[in-house]
Amino acid sequence: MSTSEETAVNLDTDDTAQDNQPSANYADIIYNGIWKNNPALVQLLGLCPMLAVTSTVVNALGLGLATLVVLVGSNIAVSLIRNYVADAVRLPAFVMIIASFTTCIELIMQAYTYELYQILGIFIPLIVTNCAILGRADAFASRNPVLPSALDGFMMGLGFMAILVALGAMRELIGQGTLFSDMQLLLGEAAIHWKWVVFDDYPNVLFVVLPPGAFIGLGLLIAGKNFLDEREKQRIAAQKAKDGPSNSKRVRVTGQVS
Amino acid sequence: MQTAQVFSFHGGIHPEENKTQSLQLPLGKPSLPKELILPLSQHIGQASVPLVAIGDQVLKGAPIAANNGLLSSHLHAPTSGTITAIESRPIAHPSGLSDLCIVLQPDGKETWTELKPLPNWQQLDATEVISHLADMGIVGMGGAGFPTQVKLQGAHKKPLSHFIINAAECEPYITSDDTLIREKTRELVLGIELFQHLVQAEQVTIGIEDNKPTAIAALNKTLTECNSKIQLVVVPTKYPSGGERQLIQLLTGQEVPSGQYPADIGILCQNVGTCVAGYEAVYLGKPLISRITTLTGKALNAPQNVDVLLGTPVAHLLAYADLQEKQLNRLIIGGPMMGYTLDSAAVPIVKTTNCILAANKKELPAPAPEQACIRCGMCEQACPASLLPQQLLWFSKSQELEKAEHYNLFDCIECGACSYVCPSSIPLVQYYRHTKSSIRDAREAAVKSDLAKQRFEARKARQDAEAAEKEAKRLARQQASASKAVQTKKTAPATKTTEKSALNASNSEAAPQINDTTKKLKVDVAIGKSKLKKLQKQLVEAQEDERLEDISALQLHVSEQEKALVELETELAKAVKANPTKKPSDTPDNSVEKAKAPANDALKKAKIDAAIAKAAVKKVEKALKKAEELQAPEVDAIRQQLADAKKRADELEKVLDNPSPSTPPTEQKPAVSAAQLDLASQVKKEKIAVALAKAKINKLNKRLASSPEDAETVSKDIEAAQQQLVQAESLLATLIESQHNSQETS
Amino acid sequence: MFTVLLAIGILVVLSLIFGGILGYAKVRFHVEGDPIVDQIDALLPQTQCGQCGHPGCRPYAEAISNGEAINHCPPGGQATIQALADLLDVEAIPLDGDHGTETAQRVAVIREDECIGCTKCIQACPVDAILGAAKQMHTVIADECTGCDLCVEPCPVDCIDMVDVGITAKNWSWDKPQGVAAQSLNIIATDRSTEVSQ
Amino acid sequence: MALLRITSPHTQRAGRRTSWVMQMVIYATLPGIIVQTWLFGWGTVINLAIAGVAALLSEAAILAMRRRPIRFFLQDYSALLTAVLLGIALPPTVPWWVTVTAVSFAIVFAKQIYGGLGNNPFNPAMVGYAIVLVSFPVPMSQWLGVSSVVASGEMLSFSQSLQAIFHQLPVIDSYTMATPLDGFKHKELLDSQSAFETLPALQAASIDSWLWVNLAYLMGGLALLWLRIITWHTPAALLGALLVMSGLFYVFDTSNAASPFFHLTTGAAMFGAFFIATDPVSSCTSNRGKLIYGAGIGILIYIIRTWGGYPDGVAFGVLLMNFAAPLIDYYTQPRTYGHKKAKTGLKIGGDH
Repeated sequence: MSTSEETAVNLDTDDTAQDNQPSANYADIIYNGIWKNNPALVQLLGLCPMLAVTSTVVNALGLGLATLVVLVGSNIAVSLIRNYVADAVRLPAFVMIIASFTTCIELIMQAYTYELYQILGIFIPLIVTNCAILGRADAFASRNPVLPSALDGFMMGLGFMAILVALGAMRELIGQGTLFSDMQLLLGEAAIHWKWVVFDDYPNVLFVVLPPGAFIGLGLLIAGKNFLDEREKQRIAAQKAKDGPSNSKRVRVTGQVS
Repeated sequence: MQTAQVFSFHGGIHPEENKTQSLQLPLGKPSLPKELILPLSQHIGQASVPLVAIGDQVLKGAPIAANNGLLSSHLHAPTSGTITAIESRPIAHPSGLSDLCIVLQPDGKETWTELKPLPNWQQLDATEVISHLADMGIVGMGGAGFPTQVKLQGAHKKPLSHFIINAAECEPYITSDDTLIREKTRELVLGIELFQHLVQAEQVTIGIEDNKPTAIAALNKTLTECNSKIQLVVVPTKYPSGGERQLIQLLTGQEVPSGQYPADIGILCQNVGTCVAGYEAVYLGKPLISRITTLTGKALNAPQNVDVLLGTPVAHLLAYADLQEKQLNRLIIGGPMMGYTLDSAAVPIVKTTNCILAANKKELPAPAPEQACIRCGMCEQACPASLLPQQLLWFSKSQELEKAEHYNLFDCIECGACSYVCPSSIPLVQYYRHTKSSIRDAREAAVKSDLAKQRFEARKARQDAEAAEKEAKRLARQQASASKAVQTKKTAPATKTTEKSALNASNSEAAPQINDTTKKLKVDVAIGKSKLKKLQKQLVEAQEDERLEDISALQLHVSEQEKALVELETELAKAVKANPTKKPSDTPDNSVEKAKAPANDALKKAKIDAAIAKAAVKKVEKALKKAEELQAPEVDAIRQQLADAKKRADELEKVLDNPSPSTPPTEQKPAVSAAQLDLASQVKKEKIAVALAKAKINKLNKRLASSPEDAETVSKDIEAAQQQLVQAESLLATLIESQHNSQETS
Repeated sequence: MFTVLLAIGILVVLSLIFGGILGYAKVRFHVEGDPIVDQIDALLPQTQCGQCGHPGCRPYAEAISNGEAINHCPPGGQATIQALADLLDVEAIPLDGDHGTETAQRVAVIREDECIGCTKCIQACPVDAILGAAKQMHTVIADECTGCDLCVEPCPVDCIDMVDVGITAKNWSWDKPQGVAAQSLNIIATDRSTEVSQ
Repeated sequence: MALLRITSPHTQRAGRRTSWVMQMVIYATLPGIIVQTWLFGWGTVINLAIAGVAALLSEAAILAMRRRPIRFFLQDYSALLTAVLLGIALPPTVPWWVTVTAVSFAIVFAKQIYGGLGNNPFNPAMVGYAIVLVSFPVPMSQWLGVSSVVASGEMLSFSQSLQAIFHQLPVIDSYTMATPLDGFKHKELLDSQSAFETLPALQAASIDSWLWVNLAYLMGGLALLWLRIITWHTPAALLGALLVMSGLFYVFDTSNAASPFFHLTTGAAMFGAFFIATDPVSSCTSNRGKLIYGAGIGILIYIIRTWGGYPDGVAFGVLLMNFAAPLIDYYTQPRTYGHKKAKTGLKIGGDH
């Protein structure tokens, strides 16, 4: 993975401060998970499955859902035991919890969506090693009560899944000219006609279907987010400039002036 | 003519030469201008110091400015006349800024001062001749204006293998050296031999480009006539073969190591103009007051070379060469490759001005807009220093100073070959110049911030030491006063006798043993103190000399010494405390002495406080006036405070008045000190009050500014305040007077 | 059973070897002190002005190493922020206006005929750049002055001015050329004013 | 007197602007384009037209988004040059959308996203080529054959070419043929000799046609050398390395390897050596660096041709060496005047 959780969080000290507050604001948690601290776009966590399985919407949605469930489950569990785990064995314990949830999900998918399970292959068990999950467990759930932790897990999972699906849709559209093909693999027979052939006679753009295309797609998504953030920042800066600077924060180096 | 091997250097370009235009006409001699402007900084190094005052009459060739330090030069009057001004005038500098100049109004008589040639220079010591050259204000006339005496002295560092005379003149358009060689061939050869006599090089070589056939022929003729050993080497025409380092490589095959001078590898390089100036200085005794300059460019109808007096404004020369004002688009001092543009033609000719290029639009068109660097590598092929210009551009653009330095930015000679060939019209040289100055600024800033840091830390260390000392003193004093209290009860009259001998006698009788220990301790303390002082002195010295390793060691010593001292002092205090009753005489002695010191201190403080109070009152007054003008609403409060201040001032006055006349000089010092301490505290209080008032007035002003509509209601109050202010003022005046009195009496 | 023991044995040996390597590395590459603070301190302008909210540059350097924002130093300005951002590998942010604005290099100058010799400025100067004695006129050693303006406020008679260090022919330098297309939108990184390195 | 105040030098070598350089490179491709059109029909010309329009439009669009002066940047001809190089490299009858994809990807992603002309680390034309080669392997492998060898026995007419590019030519297969490199690659178990005897792609007519194409590009390249727009280092090193590699393997394994002459005169050898590898922006800067860079490409071309998945390796060879160019640059700085040794790497101030 490209960035470890620690540095990702440290990049913005405000975030850690907010994360560490036991009574985090729910609105903040939602905003953090979906946008500001999005695990896929900002923290660049879980890149490996993200780049590997987002060739179609259904793959992305499948993995996204699995990750979401594991994330919520592990966050709740970790939050519940947070006061009873010694610091030294913290991480192994968290990994055990995550592994258990992942195994559950794997078995469930094997049972109900066997084909999708086969398509996703190794990437379902690999959810255990998804830094996003361990990161949230360590950075948030181990310091917050159950309810905020569950919300945080859900929102982070949702943010992750949203990017996965967006990337999947992008790659499916450009790579194969369709959208929502094979949705029945995940959603059952009802979804069999969901496949929308956007372009007829479309030549498969292999480059986009292959993992290198995912890099470019993700790069574009990150660029888009940065662009929006930049605009917002400029707006805030303009607002602040209008308000004028606040009082001086200067201290006297050389004692008091009488 | 001996044939010699000519080496080559990397890169180089072949721009259009454009040399023939200015060689059509013979050497011109322009008339005297209305005024001559002589910048004090015509050379590298410190500016000269003017020797004349406004209104002085000077003769032609008389010194008007002297050198200022080692790397500087003299300046002489180019003609006889009157000094009309010493002021800032625009000078020939790429920035277009002004600098200090001596302005000389010629009287037209051209009366020479007494000339002092050195006819017997061959018998004289080299240093004497060199100092004569320095007195004549000779500087390198090739471009940089390096004082010649410094260069010649530098050449003695190492035995010289080559003495090279630079006659290459590789820049397009410029023909001043060419003309000089043609006109003054004999003088040049004699000048070279003069310099050779001074430096004693193994080999003397004139390097000249093959595009000056007439000059080469003239030189050859003269050299054979003189039967000279000077070698004439003709190098192929290529820009920048006239660069010092490039010419050295062309003639010797050697490279001047980066960051060093040619003298470091036993080579000396002089321009032809400098040699001729040296000849004139020694043979004729003429100082450097004129030079040959090329006037060229398509905006001139009569391009030519002129022998021109230093200080002549460029405008005067342009008029002489028949300038077409409308054609003039760019005015350049120097050549098109390394010269710089002028904002105005009012700037004067200086010792290094070899060419004035008045170009029209067609000749030197405006540069095309900069395009992206495509890393085509043409600049690299052209760079005479074998640099990677495109890489340097990249680092310059992104301000990566360290990387630029690593890529040898400082070996760039700014010859402009890279910019010349750049297909994207990137002003590479400007990027490099900017980056070089950024690096220099950063270095200076680093030195400055290091210094600031050292001084800040030294100050902190000193303050800590002072605080520790004070604390120790305070402890000692506390104990002393405690013992004094005890002692005064027992022996009241003892306080009157301040003579030490008596005290010591009683002291020694009372407790000889203890006294010994305290004495010892005292001696220790004294030694410790002197040691500390010494160390501190050393520390300051070290800081001044910037010896980093010493500083830290010394600081350690100082702090150790301070600690030891504090320990000693506390020990001493303990010792004193342990025997307060047994040695009554010792303590009063101390107490009196100590009381004296604070008394003096307090008095001083009081004086200072009084001064401050005075100033503060002035400030209040000012502020009040302002408030009044602005019709401030809060004058009430100020008035109240002024009243308070007045009261305090009254008290202060009383306190100051009463004790001062009644204080006998020595015996009642403790009382005086007490009174003065009181006074000091009073003044302090008052000062605080005044400060408060000041702050309130400030606030008031602000509020008034925001809400002027309440102003009318308080106008009366303000009047009253004004009256009271006047009263306060007078009170303060008396207060200050009394303080003065007390100072005098005490 | 033997294979199990063998596996365990191999793992134990491996762990010992790697542990040894790690232990050696810790001793061999041990770093003394906290050099990052020194590095940060070296980048700060050492004006000791306190505008950052800390008493001196070093305390601010320590605060930065503990996570304080890097944009609280007006004397250093954007250049210092950029240098700190490069050092700490974080994003360069604009100067925090709450701490003051970046000004040109200035020095304090005492109007000497108005000076009353109170020594207050001498006490206020963090770098001992003011000379003078009580009741004597004071003066600023321009070369030592950092332009922190701490001496201005204590002066009871307001006789200290902060004067911009002017540009003379000696310290003048060429501007940086505008480059390709001076006006453009900051869509990509290389469009920004401080171009990113390779 | 309103005088211009700028830094020295005040004069410039007349005429040799960046746009002139780009134009000259474009003109230097003309012999090759003419020979290619002569041998393989109008497809190349139509491709060039499509590519040119697509390049200018995508460049203009991005410049507009970046609020940069569009006219100014379009006039440097760099976008057009990318289009020309791509138009030449793509098969003559490749569908129009392949060309458009390649060109717009090259301009938008390989060039403008990195900051436009001068900032791209990779050769834009080759990035575009590689993208379509990876994405659309089938149309990219359909090269036309010379008329005497293909099944139909004739060349595509102009209208047929248009139809092939914009619609579909049902009988296109009777005009296409494997290139010699393709044919040699798929000789399967045949040894060299029998391959050259039996495979249609390796017959004299087919090989000669590629020889002519390569000779034409060699001519253009020599013209660029003569104009001093490129230096000899990169092409010489590239061709030399290719020659040495193929020579070595030909000597040791005559039965399975092709002759050096074959390697130098088929595929994009000359085109790559003189027009692609010499792209100054993405290649090395110093002369020594260019030698290493060119040799690297030459070796990679041989490796990819012989053991890789694609018949020709110029595009990937160039792209791979683009990666290495900064590294090579760091270690091949020239020795500066007055320094004893050339510096290597980027060791700065002890790096703390």
